Amino acid sequence: MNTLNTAMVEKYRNDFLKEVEENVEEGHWVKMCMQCGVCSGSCPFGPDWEHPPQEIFMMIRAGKRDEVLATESMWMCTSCYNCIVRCPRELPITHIMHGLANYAHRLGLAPKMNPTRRFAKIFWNNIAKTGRVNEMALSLKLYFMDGFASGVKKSLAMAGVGLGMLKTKRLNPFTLFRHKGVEKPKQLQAMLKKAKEIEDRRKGLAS
Amino acid sequence: MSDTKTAAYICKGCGLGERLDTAQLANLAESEGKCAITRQHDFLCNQDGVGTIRNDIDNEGVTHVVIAACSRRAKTEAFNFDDVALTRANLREGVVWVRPDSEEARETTQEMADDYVRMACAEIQYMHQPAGNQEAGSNKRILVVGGGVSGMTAALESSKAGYEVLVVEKTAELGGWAAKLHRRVPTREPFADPQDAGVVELIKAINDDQNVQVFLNSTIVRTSGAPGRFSVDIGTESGTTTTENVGAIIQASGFRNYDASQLPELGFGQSPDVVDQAGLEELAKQANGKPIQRPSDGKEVNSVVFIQCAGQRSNAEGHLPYCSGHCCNTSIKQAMYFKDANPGVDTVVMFDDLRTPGNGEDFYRSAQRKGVIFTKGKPQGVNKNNGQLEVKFHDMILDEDAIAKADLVVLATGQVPNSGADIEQLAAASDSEDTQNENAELTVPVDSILNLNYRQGPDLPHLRHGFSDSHFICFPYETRRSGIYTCGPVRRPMDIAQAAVDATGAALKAIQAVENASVGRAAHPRSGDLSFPSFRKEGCTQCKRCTVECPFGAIDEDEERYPVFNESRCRRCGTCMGACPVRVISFENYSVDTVGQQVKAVDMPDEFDEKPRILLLACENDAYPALDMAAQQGLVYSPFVRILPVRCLGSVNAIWISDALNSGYDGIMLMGCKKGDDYQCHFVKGSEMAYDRMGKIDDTLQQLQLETERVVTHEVEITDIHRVPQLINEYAAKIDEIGMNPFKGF
Amino acid sequence: MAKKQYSFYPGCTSERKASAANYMVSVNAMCEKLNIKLNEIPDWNCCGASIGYAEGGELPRHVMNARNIALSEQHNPKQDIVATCAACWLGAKESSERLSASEQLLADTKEVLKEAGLDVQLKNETPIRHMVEVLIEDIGYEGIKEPMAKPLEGIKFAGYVGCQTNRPFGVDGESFENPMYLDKMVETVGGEAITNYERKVTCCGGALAFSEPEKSQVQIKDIIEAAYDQGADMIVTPCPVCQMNVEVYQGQINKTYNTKFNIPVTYYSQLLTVAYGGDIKQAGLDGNIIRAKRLEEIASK
Amino acid sequence: MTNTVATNETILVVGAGISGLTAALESAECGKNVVLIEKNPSVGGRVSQLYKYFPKLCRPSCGLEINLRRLKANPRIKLLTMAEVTGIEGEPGDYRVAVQLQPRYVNENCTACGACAEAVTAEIDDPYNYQLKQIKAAYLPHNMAYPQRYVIDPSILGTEDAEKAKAACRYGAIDLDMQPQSIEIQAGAIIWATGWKPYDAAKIQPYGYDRFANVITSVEFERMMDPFGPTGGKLLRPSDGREAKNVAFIQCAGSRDRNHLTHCSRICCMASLKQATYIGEQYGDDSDARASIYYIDIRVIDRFEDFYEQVRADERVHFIKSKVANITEDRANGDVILHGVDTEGYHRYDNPHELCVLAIGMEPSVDASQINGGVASDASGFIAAGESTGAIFGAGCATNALDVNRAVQSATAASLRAIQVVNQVARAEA
Repeated sequence: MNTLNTAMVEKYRNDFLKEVEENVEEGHWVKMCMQCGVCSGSCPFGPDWEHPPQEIFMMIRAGKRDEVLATESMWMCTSCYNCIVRCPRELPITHIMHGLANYAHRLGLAPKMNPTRRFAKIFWNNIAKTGRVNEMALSLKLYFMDGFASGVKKSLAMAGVGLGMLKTKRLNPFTLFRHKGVEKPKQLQAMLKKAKEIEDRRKGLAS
Repeated sequence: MSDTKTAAYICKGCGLGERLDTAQLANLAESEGKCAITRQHDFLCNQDGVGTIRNDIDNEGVTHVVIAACSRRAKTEAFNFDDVALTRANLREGVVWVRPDSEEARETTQEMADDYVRMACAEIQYMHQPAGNQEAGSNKRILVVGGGVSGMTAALESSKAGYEVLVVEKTAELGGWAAKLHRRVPTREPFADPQDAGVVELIKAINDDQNVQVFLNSTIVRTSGAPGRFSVDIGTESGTTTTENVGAIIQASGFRNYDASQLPELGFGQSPDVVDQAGLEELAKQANGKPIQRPSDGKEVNSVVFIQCAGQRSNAEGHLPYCSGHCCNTSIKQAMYFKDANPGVDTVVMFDDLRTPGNGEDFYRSAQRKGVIFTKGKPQGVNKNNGQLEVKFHDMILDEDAIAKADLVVLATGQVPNSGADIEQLAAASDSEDTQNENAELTVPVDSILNLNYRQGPDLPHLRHGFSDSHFICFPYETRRSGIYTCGPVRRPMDIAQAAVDATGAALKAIQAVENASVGRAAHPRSGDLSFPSFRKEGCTQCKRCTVECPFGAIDEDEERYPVFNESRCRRCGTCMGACPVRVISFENYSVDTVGQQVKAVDMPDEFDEKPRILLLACENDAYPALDMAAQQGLVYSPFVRILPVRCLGSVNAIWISDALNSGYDGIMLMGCKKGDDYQCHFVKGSEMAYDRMGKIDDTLQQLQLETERVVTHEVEITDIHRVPQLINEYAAKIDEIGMNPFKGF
Repeated sequence: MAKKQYSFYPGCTSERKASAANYMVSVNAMCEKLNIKLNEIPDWNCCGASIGYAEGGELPRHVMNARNIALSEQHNPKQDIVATCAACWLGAKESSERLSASEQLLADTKEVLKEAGLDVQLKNETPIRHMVEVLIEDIGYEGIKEPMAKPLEGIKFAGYVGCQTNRPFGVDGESFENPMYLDKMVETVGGEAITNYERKVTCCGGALAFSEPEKSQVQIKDIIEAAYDQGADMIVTPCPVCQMNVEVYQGQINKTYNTKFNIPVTYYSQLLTVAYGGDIKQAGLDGNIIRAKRLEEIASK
Repeated sequence: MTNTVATNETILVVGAGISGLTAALESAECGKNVVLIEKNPSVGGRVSQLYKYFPKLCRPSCGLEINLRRLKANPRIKLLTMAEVTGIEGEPGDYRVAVQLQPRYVNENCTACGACAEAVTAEIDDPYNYQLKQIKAAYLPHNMAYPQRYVIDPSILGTEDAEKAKAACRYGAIDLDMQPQSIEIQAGAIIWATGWKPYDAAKIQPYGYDRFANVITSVEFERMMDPFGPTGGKLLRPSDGREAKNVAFIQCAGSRDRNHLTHCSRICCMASLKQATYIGEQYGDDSDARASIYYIDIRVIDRFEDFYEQVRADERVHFIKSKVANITEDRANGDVILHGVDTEGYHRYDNPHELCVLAIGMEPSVDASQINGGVASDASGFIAAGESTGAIFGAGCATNALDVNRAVQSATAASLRAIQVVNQVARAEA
């Protein structure tokens, strides 16, 4: 991964804006920002952003590669789309944030312990396995991702929730053992693998 | 003057009939007012009423008409008789609408009406139909000074309207700054890319135009005369001079670039790779679409930083305090020179506020699409560091100091107007000099543009920061030198597009000036006024007040220091009349007498009647309309005031004041427009001069042992609808307090 | 009259014994009354949800959705694709837009689909729509009112629209900041809508309710508080994620902020089903952790 | 009115706001015959609704008075009010323009004595005050209204109010049987000066103009300062009539925005700086009075910079570089809370204000692409600058978002272009 990262540094000679434009989903929009800040003010988790979107765009132009890719900020995006609908320059900010997060994650620069990063990983692997979400497995994985002890603590804390879901038949313990997914999960997995390969090739991310 | 016949018409409509004894008014007009005909009418402004007046003029030989009805501002369509001398006694807005309809008020209200009829009759006796200006010049050629985009546009647009034009350009070719541009900022959709400057086409059009005659390498050596009859000496480098006669002048002398060598801190002069926008245009022209090379070593430029507001928007010594308006769009355009040739070039525009009004916003977006980076930053200095330029700046968004490396740095410096000599300074200088010194006001500085031989100086007065702009928002072409109009960047900083519009507008005004001059009509704001100042040479004491105080420099002096009136330069404000201590200046329809006799015509009760009389001289443009609108609102004010509209407080002659005091008025109010830097007086200094003239009157008052409060001056705005009656009432109370004028009855 | 046919994309949460199972139950009952026939897309897969991006990246996400669209084009030709889950709707609609906009992406996607012997046309013959759009645009408020047997009189609803049913696409061209359709629906079936409900479009935290529970619960708290302040008996929403987040964490929030929250969070489809005379089971009211008593009363009348 | 004499040497000016008035007067004062038509009952347009002009803070009605005097004194101008163009035929030098005249129900006999207004009881929303005030259904549009003639609002036709008005008039000025009229005007050239209208603030949803009483537009704020306006010249906020001392101004409300108007409306920065001085004017040194201006860029070009300097020097005025994200309402006291981020160094704010003024953008009041006869129209519906079709010339804000000074320049230029055409006609006919 780090080799991939250094490769990128090499390739773009610190022209971070160019790197973002070519490798990040919707990255070519970054240059269109006029620094009005409407996105930064519109985010529900705003106060938790170390660097709000508009500032991140400025940092990208200023070549602050490490700071941008290492920040937890993008991981605060709840995909509420407020920024997108309010942006006077029509930047697809939500997607750019997703793109940056994915890129940082891909280069191994994203904050290791960020819970959303880890949940996202678990989630994707969960759906990639059978093609459909296995909520039981998902929640357990989530609680135990920091190891057994804290897992037990969390699941106890969540017990009320889980119980409620079970009682109302909205959570099914048995899916742990046999979860109904798509008919040919292998085939789907192959598709996703191929998709990833193509994407990496296109973005020069093949490592 | 042919024998006059005066008729008075008293309207009984709008409650006048019920509230007033109109028969008595008619008698007054006949007995005191010496009117040959007096008629009362129930509804004077209707067809029948107007018909009656028309008939008397056509068949009864009436030459002078008094209409005693509503305000002179009302019913103008009906009472529109331009073949007679006409005045209006304001019985509606001036009397019944501002007085309560009550028994106790009846007497004083009637007295008001009586006096207004007396005043109107007195005025009309001294009024004449203006005959128009005999010395009207009929030359309709237009002189354009300056051969840049503004000048060429003004010339072509005038020519298209069928007028002959002379263009005087001091350099060897037409085109001005625009000719030095590689491309210009786009003027039409999609406002995405630089477009051709179009100067070549303009020059061709000029050369192909039979109506346009061009003088290159030429300047104006001397300008004399007036609208319709200017005489201009055009001097060439070779020293030859030709004299041309023109009717109006358009000054399009443009701007020069701010001297960037005053910005060493931004690296100008320190490195050849720091240029101003003009310098960049040169480089771009050389490159002509190919990659631009930097001056120092001819290396292709791979990174460029544009520094906006360089030496502008700053009060630092030697900087320009204003914003030159075009520079943001210009830097955007120039950044595109680089991006269009090679998208790989790093282009950073460093700005404080990015100012791209109107469709400039599209141009801004287009630049971003092309990858131009915009950084809100405050530049701190430009240095060379082992072969590379470094721009130190504070990033306003990331709030940190930073450095931008660049092969080339472009400074967006400002426009400095070529507006000639600052005549206020000259005047100040000549005043400080020995006043005997004949040459004091004759010395003409080298950089004068027009070299007017006007008494008040060789160029147009500057407004602010050296620009010769108009002072008025609603009247951008209201100039202080009749028949001379500025356009383009000499007026205020502007881009090519605005300059072209401005030049077209100036051409219209020039055409209008020659058309008006040829029939002796006044220009804005008293458009169409045919009167003009006449003066009795015998009696003149050569005091020069009129020549100094004329806001439009209309009056020169002959060798014996007698005033020489240039009627077509005159704007008919009457400031000269107000200034004249010996009262030798007057207009046919507005004179020391037309006003003075009104002042005297008012019936003066003796001091035991406890009916004081207050004279109110009100500016006709702001104070008088405010009084009308107060009446419209039914606001009430003292019945002891007598209101007399004047063209401008500047026209108020001290004699009216002393006559009023002598004839027993207890108080005198003057209401004029705002004075000072943001003056609102359309005759520039009218109310200001009234103020210091009245200041001088204080001494007179003290000599007469009268309280100084007997004469007060107020700045009034047209919107002071509540305030104006209030001022009157407060003053009436004041007079009550200080008591009657002791001179009553003498 | 003939049933309206739609190609139906239920989504993971709507499956039996999944978090929005009761939503599905009520949707079925509702559609029955409204003469809507939902033809499930055979062998559909997850949309990747909004959280899928981090690990999944771009193309794989589009492939997931493209597969569903391809299956729909194949098995339910010329039928609008209808989703009941905001994320499913958004994911599918976004992918189809992006793919139609980029030849590159489309080509790559087609190449991948070949693996499963599938192909996607995206000829705009099968627009991707939310169930709410079907109700408002195809059925219309009048039509929604028609089957009504029991008006939901006397119940005050805080219409909580949330994010993804609303932004970026919006429903029926309504405002992103103050959409009214949910309130209109409530009023159509005789309920009382709090039309100026302050937190109508406040974000509940979405997927981050799992990863950032504290932060999300601040949002959820505001949403519930406003509902109480403005006098709501219950909250109604069109989104399974909103429903779950706002309902299930009330206990925890009460612990953290010692509040006494206990407000039911229902689906529009549950309201309609009850109004149409459905019983508690048909309306999936037994699936609500915080039981919607007032609604159940009407249902069991 | 049908006796309107016009020839192909006549110039038709459409719209009698500051631009139309200027174009008409400048042309007439060059000796041309002009027909000036205005859709409202009186001339003056939007400037007559302004309290003050920037940067001098002088009174628009002062210049209006001068122009009215020029108009009254000039026999070459034929003014038609309550008139709108319905069709244009012909070519440069020879246009035939169909004009629809709406009935005023008051004829030229009117002396503006006001008896009819006293007689009627019905009231209507006052268009001059942007519907913020109620006036009698028989009314003089405003203090400076010219023609100085009353108007009967059609809404009272057939009611006894109308009869009362008629009975009250002693000069036979009220004619309730007036009918709409179509006339044709011949003209050699046309100057189109229909001006601008404020962008529909309700469309800017995050700011809740349609939901929060104390969010108003800049044009409405301007009316508040007028002693004869809806609040008698006091800054009273709509929700509770309390004095607003803590006022926010939001720049680019509808402008520079791909969701609304893509262009920059040019005047709004100066307008808000001007309106910020109103706070000082109203409350003097009152310490808790303040104005907060939320901006992206302060766009005050050329010598307007002086004014910016002057306003910045006032410690009552605060500048925040931020496009406000959204507004919520404090239901307890009606204050509006502005949410956003000051981008100069990332400072998050949730600022309560007593009143919020949207510096609303400018759009053309007539979409140029809809002008029959055809003119080059740009994407915003302005008449494309410089590019005239035939002899129809745009003037003022019909061509772009302009301040008064530039609108008048543009109108003066348009006047010359029109004169060029009619002079050609004259030469041809001579």
